[in-house]
Amino acid sequence: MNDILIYITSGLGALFVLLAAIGTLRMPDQYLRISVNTKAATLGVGLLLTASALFFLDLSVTTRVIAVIIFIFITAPVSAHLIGRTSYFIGNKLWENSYIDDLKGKYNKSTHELKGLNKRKNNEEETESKSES
Amino acid sequence: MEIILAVITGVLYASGIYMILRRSMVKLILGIILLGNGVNLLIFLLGRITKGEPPIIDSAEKVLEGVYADPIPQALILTAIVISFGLQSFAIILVKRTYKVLKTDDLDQLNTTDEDS
Amino acid sequence: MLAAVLLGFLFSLFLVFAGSYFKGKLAVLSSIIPISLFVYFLSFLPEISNGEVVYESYEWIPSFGVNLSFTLDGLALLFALMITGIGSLVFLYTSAYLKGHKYLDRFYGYLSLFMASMLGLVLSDNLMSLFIFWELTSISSFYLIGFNNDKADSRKSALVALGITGIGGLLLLGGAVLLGDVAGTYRISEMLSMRDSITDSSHYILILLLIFGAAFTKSAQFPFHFWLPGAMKAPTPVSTYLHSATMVKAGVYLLFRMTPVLNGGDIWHTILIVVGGITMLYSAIHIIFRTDLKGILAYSTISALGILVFLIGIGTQAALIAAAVFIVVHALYKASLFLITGIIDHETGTRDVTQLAGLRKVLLPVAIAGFIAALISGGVPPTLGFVGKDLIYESTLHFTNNAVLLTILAISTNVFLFYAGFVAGVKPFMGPLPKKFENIHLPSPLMWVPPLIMTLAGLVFGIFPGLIESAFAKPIAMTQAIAFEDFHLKLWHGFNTVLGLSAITLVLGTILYLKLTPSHALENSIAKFNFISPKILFLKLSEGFAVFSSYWTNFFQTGYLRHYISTIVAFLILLLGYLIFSDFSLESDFSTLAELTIYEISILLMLLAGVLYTVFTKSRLAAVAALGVVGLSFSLLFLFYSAPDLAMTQFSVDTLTVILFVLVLYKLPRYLNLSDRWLRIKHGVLSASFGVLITLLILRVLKEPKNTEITEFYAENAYKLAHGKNVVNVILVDFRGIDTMIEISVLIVAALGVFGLLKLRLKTKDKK
Amino acid sequence: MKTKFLSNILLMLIWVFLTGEYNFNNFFFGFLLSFIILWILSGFEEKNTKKYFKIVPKIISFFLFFIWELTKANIQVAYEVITPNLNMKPGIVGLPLDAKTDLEITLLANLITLTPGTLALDVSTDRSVLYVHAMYVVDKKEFIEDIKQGFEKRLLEILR
Amino acid sequence: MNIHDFLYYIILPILSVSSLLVFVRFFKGPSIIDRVVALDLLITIGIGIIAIYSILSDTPTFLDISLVLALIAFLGSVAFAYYLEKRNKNE
Amino acid sequence: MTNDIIILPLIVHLFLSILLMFFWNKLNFQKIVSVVGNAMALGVAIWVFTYVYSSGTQVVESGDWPAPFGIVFVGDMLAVTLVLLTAITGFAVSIFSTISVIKARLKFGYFSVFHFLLLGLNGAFLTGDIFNLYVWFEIIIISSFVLISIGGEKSQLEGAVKYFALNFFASMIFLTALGVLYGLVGTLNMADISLKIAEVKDTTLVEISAVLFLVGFGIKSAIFPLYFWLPASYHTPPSAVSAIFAGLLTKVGVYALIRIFTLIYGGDSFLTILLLTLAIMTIFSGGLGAIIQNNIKKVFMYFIICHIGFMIGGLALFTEVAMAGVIFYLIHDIIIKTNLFLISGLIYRIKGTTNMKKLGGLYEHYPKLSLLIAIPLFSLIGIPPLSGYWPKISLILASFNAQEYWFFGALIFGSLITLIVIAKLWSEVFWKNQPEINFPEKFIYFNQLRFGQKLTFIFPIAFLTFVTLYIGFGAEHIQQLSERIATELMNKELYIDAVLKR
Amino acid sequence: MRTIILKSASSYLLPVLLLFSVFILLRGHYLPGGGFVGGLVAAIAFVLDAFSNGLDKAKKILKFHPGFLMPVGLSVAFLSGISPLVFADLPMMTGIWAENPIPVIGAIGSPLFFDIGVYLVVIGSSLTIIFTISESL
Ligand code: NA
Ligand code: NA
Repeated sequence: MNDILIYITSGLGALFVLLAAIGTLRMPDQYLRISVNTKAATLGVGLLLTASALFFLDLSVTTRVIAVIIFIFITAPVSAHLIGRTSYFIGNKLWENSYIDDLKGKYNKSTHELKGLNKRKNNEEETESKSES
Repeated sequence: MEIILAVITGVLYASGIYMILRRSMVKLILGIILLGNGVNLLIFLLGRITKGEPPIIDSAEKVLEGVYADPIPQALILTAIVISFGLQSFAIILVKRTYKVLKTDDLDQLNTTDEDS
Repeated sequence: MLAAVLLGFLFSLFLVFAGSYFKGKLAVLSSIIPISLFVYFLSFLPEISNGEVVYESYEWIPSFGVNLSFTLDGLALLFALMITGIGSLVFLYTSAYLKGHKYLDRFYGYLSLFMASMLGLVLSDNLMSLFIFWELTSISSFYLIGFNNDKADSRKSALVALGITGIGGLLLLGGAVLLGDVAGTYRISEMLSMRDSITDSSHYILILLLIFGAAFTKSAQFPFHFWLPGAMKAPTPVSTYLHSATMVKAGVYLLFRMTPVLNGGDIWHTILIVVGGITMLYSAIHIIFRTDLKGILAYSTISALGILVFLIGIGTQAALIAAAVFIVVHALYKASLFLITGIIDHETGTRDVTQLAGLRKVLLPVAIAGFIAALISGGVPPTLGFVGKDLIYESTLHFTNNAVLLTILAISTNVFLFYAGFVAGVKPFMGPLPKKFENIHLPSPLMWVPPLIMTLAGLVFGIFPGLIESAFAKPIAMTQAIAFEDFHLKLWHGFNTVLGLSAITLVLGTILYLKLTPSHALENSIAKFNFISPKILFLKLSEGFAVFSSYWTNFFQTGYLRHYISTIVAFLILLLGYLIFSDFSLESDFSTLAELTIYEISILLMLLAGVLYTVFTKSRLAAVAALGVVGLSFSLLFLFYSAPDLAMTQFSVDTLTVILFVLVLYKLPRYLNLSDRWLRIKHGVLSASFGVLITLLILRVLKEPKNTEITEFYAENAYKLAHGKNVVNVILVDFRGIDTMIEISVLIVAALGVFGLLKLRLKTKDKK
Repeated sequence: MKTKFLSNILLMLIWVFLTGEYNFNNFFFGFLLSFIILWILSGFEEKNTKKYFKIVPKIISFFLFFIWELTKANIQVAYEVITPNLNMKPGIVGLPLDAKTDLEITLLANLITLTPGTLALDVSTDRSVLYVHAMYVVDKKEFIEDIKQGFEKRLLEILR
Repeated sequence: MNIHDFLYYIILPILSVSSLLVFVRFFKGPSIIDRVVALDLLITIGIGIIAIYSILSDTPTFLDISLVLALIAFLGSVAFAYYLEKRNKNE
Repeated sequence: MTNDIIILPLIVHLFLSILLMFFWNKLNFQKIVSVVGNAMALGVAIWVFTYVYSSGTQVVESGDWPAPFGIVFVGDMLAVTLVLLTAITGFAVSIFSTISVIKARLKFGYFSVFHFLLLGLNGAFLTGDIFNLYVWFEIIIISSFVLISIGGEKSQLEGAVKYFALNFFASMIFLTALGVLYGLVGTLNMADISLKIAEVKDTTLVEISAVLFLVGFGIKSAIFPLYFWLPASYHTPPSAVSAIFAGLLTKVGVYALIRIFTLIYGGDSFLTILLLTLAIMTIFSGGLGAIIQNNIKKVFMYFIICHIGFMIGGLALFTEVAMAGVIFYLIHDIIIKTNLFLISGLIYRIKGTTNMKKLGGLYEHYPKLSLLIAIPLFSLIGIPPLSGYWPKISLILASFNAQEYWFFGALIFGSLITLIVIAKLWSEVFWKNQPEINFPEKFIYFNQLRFGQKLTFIFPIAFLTFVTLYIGFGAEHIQQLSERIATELMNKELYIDAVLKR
Repeated sequence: MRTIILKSASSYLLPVLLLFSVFILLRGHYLPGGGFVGGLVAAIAFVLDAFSNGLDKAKKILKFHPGFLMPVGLSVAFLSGISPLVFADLPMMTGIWAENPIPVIGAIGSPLFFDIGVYLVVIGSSLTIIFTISESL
């Protein structure tokens, strides 16, 4: 029973990781890549860790695995958020097929203050594209 | 395996030195870091490598028995890593400060001290 | 004798601290020292002339065999009396010559220092202590030549003199060490019995060359002679004392001393005769092209020194005694002439012999002294000079080889010396007195009495040569470890060849003096040949050397870090390559090595790619990120190979480094591609070769079996004795805890450094 | 609530020490046991602490809900990644927030990010809007409503 | 096929291939954001590899390293974001 | 317990570093503590020295782990002599620092780092473990990095960057050598290495490790062709710092070379040729460099290089006589080079420059001071019977005995260059009249200082001069000591037996 | 950085990370970990806080300059190193051990205090470096 669980969790975990990898390679813009990366990889690694917890079936291992999983689940989205918003700052454009951009023109370029939805839209020219050297 | 690692160590040495030979101070530091890694790998490798047998005594045992990795090179590398860390951080700041004072990242501009005066 | 030697040192030390308080009485105070020493040494005369040797030894540095051993034998006594005797007169003379000089205390300090060193030199029985005093004479000479240190000329002459005598000193050191080693002692008196074993040793030639080098430089032999005319920049008392009477004879003294030890036959004779011969004639000829009195005297001094070396080279009993007598002769007349020149210079303000005439009318006692000095110098009977010259011809005539040639050489030289003595001692006083000199008055007796005393002594010794004979000739011959054949110094030997030669010399000398007038035209005519003179060659050589130094230094010290590193790397490649390929074998047994798995390959690929990316990317930030990849790969690698602690540490440190980098990076400029392609290729080849060598080195080491004694001890005892199960940690905090303690200190210092670097801002004005 | 939780843990530890069996089951049992004990005892205490006992089941249900969402969305993304065509309708949507405190906003944002297909990019400085990047924004209103009714509501229930 | 073989011959290769794929993204960029994301993902995959490797080598202690990895990878991303934001602000 | 006193110098300096860090901003307190602490360290060093002198080599096994399993400290005569010399120079330099280093710099942990540096030096001399030696080297270089760069302006930073890069590189080579050595013998205790290296079959590998050590240490001790960093950096920091660098930093490299070449690689013919060649080239390059310099600090720096060659050459000859010469020279050199840089600091304070072309008239205006300075200068030249002279006897003798005439030539060459250049320096700086130049205005000149401050400048120089005079006139003692050390070094069994308690 | 998400996440992570760092420190003698890594983790926790809440706040949490930890930590290590010399007449760095081991940490002895010293020094120096840089930006 336990063995089967290990097969499943590890197999699924590896698949999700692979998915994240392919996604990172295939997705057309930074935001989509971040998106794919965070989810699939986090889930995948969570599963892989679970597999090891199942394998050892030991309290100390299990607690550590849980700790790692919780930690990853807390930090991964935070860093995704940071990177995503930074990507927007430095002017990485959305994929050409993108549908909507509510964020456009909302950032004050010098203070990095972000406006809410109800405020007047202006300074659109501020989001010109730039890329790292 | 060791052969490949030996090659990689060589590559690390070569890259490190190559970068140290560049004129940019940032590259100099990158080179220093790479070279440091190369040296660590060399020590690790020459201490002989063992797969999957860390030098940690099982909770039930009192001595380390059977096959186990040599802990000494590990301890040495650990010390070396920490020291390199200290040196590297200092170097990074030194470069920053030098850039601020000299307004250049070009090592070739740093040759007034060797002029006869 | 130790006290006698130390006295001068102590006095000069005393002057350093108290000199300024005794300004007025300095002269008296100073002169007491040489005078009392002269008396002291004079008191030994009876003993020494009886063939006794006074010996005194104090242990100093027995580990080196260096002791303060002094012997007073005939040779030493001759020199000691000369040093203290002429010293006394020079000290007195100085008191008038430099009266009221601001730095009179310094001058006496240097002079006493020199006197003491010179005494030490001639009294030492220990070759090492002889060397020590030898060097001290060079140093005091340096200070005396450069006494007028505000003049660039003086400084330069002092430097040249020190340079030449410095070379000699070092050669002497080498020779002394080697001789001491061969003989097993530094005691000269002990070496005397070992002549055969020394001359037979394989180092004999080397010893000889080193000792000769020392003697030739110190005694201004060709081609090292040129420092001596330069040394005439010193005040006249210095020229008198050091550069004619005493110091320059140190080389001669050394040869004298070494004759019984090192005279091993042809080499000895040949070198000394050739060098001495060239020197004596070469500088003798130079005399006629000089107009400066001091210059004339300088060249005649060199020539005289050449004669001495020449005589020692002949090395027969007659020659040696001739040399001993000639030393006395030369000291007496040359010192006198220098002092006379000093008086003339002091009173008239010029030393140009073409300007000087008729001074007898105002400086009569000086003129008398000058005349006698000229007679001694010219070897005119009944002066001691005549006795000396006779002895010289006696030795050349009886030498086994080339007797005729040598005799002709001696005669020619003596003719020029005759000329020199008369030009310096007689010419300024003859003829009508020019108007400008009419107001001249005879200076203080302190100045004109000393030369008079010396010349009169030369006269007296000439009339009673037995004085010299009993006092010195025999004892000196004894120091030469040769059986003293019955030999008498006489003024009159009867009509023989030697007398004829003397007569020829006098006639030719008189003709030369009468026919040849010193002139600037003559002086300028020889200036054309300056470019081949040893002095110019030496200066050219040292200039060339400076250029070469500059070239060599700048070749390595370019200021470019990459040059320094690439030189070091190239050097390493050379050595490692040589060693690795000296016995290189491709065949290797790697069956014991670990197998390779897929995940390792992927990690290694990642590592490799990360490294290469770091190197080749054009973006700094990407390079830093790639460094993160490298760190990750490393940490996984460490993990696979059983080093979890390392994996953790490597990764955290790498990340922290990346953070630091990132924090600093945007304050730095973007990457520039500064090197050109050729340089990149060059560096690439260099670093790649080094990498290849490292790889080969690793593979080769891995073939060797490894000793695991220590590792096993840790495995066995980490828990039992050190209560830890993570052996790596146990090593870090217990087995090798000191490492860790210092390692954290390194971190602390680094942090302090970072703190200081970024927080400490010096304003340029209060810098330092 | 915090003190309650701590008491719970403390009790669990005491149980474990008493039993001397340091394994997972024992800890779990200890936790459960002390939880029940505290629940029973809480009847005599003030009202505020009662919340703790209501929340625990809610957390569990929320957790399960989240896992479900996660899996669902992952499959969607997986499909997207594996299939050759890219049929996405991505965009950045401003999501008006009911969540107010830092913790609420952060948790919500993180949950949104963890759910495949959506990525919380930033919160407006006045905390009124959460900007979300989404892979499938077919209908903006529906998208906003989904999140507000799903994650935000459930989350706020637990936190408030 | 036992668990060991399964992990060894199937799971680890998948993870290895995944990391190489991600590395391709790292290479390609084009934006620094892509590199940071790729690095982050590489570390995450590393955590997965460690989990599996700890099973294979029967050494649960290796899992601790994954915690350090997770912690620090996070900080790395934060630092990069910090840098990029600051740089962008200053320009 | 009693033999533990040999690590007292380490404890004293570590304690002082920590203490000074706690009193970060208390400048006067720092000065007093550092000077008093260094006086204490001097006392301790004398104690340790006399103890070892009378009781023989002492071994401390840290952690009570028997050698070769733990780190041992070995106080043999060489080590404790160097510890004593470190204490002497440290004492002098700390006094000099209180007056010559500007306040701002002192406020940023100068003294603390200074004591870390001394700690490192003492540790390097005392340790019997090769990796531990590396660690001590690192504390030395990081301290020197900090001292050389803090508060630095243009030239100082330029020097610091190069100094850093080359020293880091040297450390890496050192580590590489260590790795190779460990891979061959599996031990780090130097005595143990000495025994086990004999069992290594592939002697080429042993030679390679020796070459790596040679280059690693050679960079630090500034031998040809590895010395480039030295002229580029040593003259840039404050004189007090240069002084300690000049006196001790290069010498610690020499010490390491002496230690490993006597204990581990003794007498290998390839290495002998290599070392000798390098020594000759070092003397040559250092001498040529010294000739063309106009800045007295630079002149002294090239002399450091030149005279390192003397010692390396003596080491290469590898006889007891030569070794005694090397040790004597080392003792002389540490004191003299430290003093020379203090002197250059004093000259800088007097005139505001160290450029010979701008200097002059010192003898005229400071005759007694000039004569005081003349003593170390003459000792440097090796004017007998001052300190630099005596070791040359042994070196020359050894070169003759080994029939290495090239080395003899180099010795003569080096000595001659030293003589000429110092004479030139004397002539330019002391004899020549002060040329008319624009002196910096906002500068506190020596004659503006209070008497006590002047004394603080002069005392360390006089103190070191006194030591130099002792070395010269008490050469018998120094030579006996050197011979004893040479005997200990050439009979490595003595060391090994003491460490491994065989 | 102006982001609520990071700010609140880090304020929750900080105590957890510190706890974790102590955990890593204490278990070092038995399992991978120890003073150095532990100290780095703690330092990283504060750096994270500095990133998200600003340097001033991170400094306020510490109450004193992190540099102060350096002499303190070194003192701890130093004292644990020389205490055997001073108190037990044993060579420097000799381990002095309590009779009975306790859970998680294992045997209590001077090496543990030594490791704690390392831990403090690492925190102190890493934070000094990073804070100084941040201030000078
Ligand atoms: Na550890
Ligand atoms: Na211990």
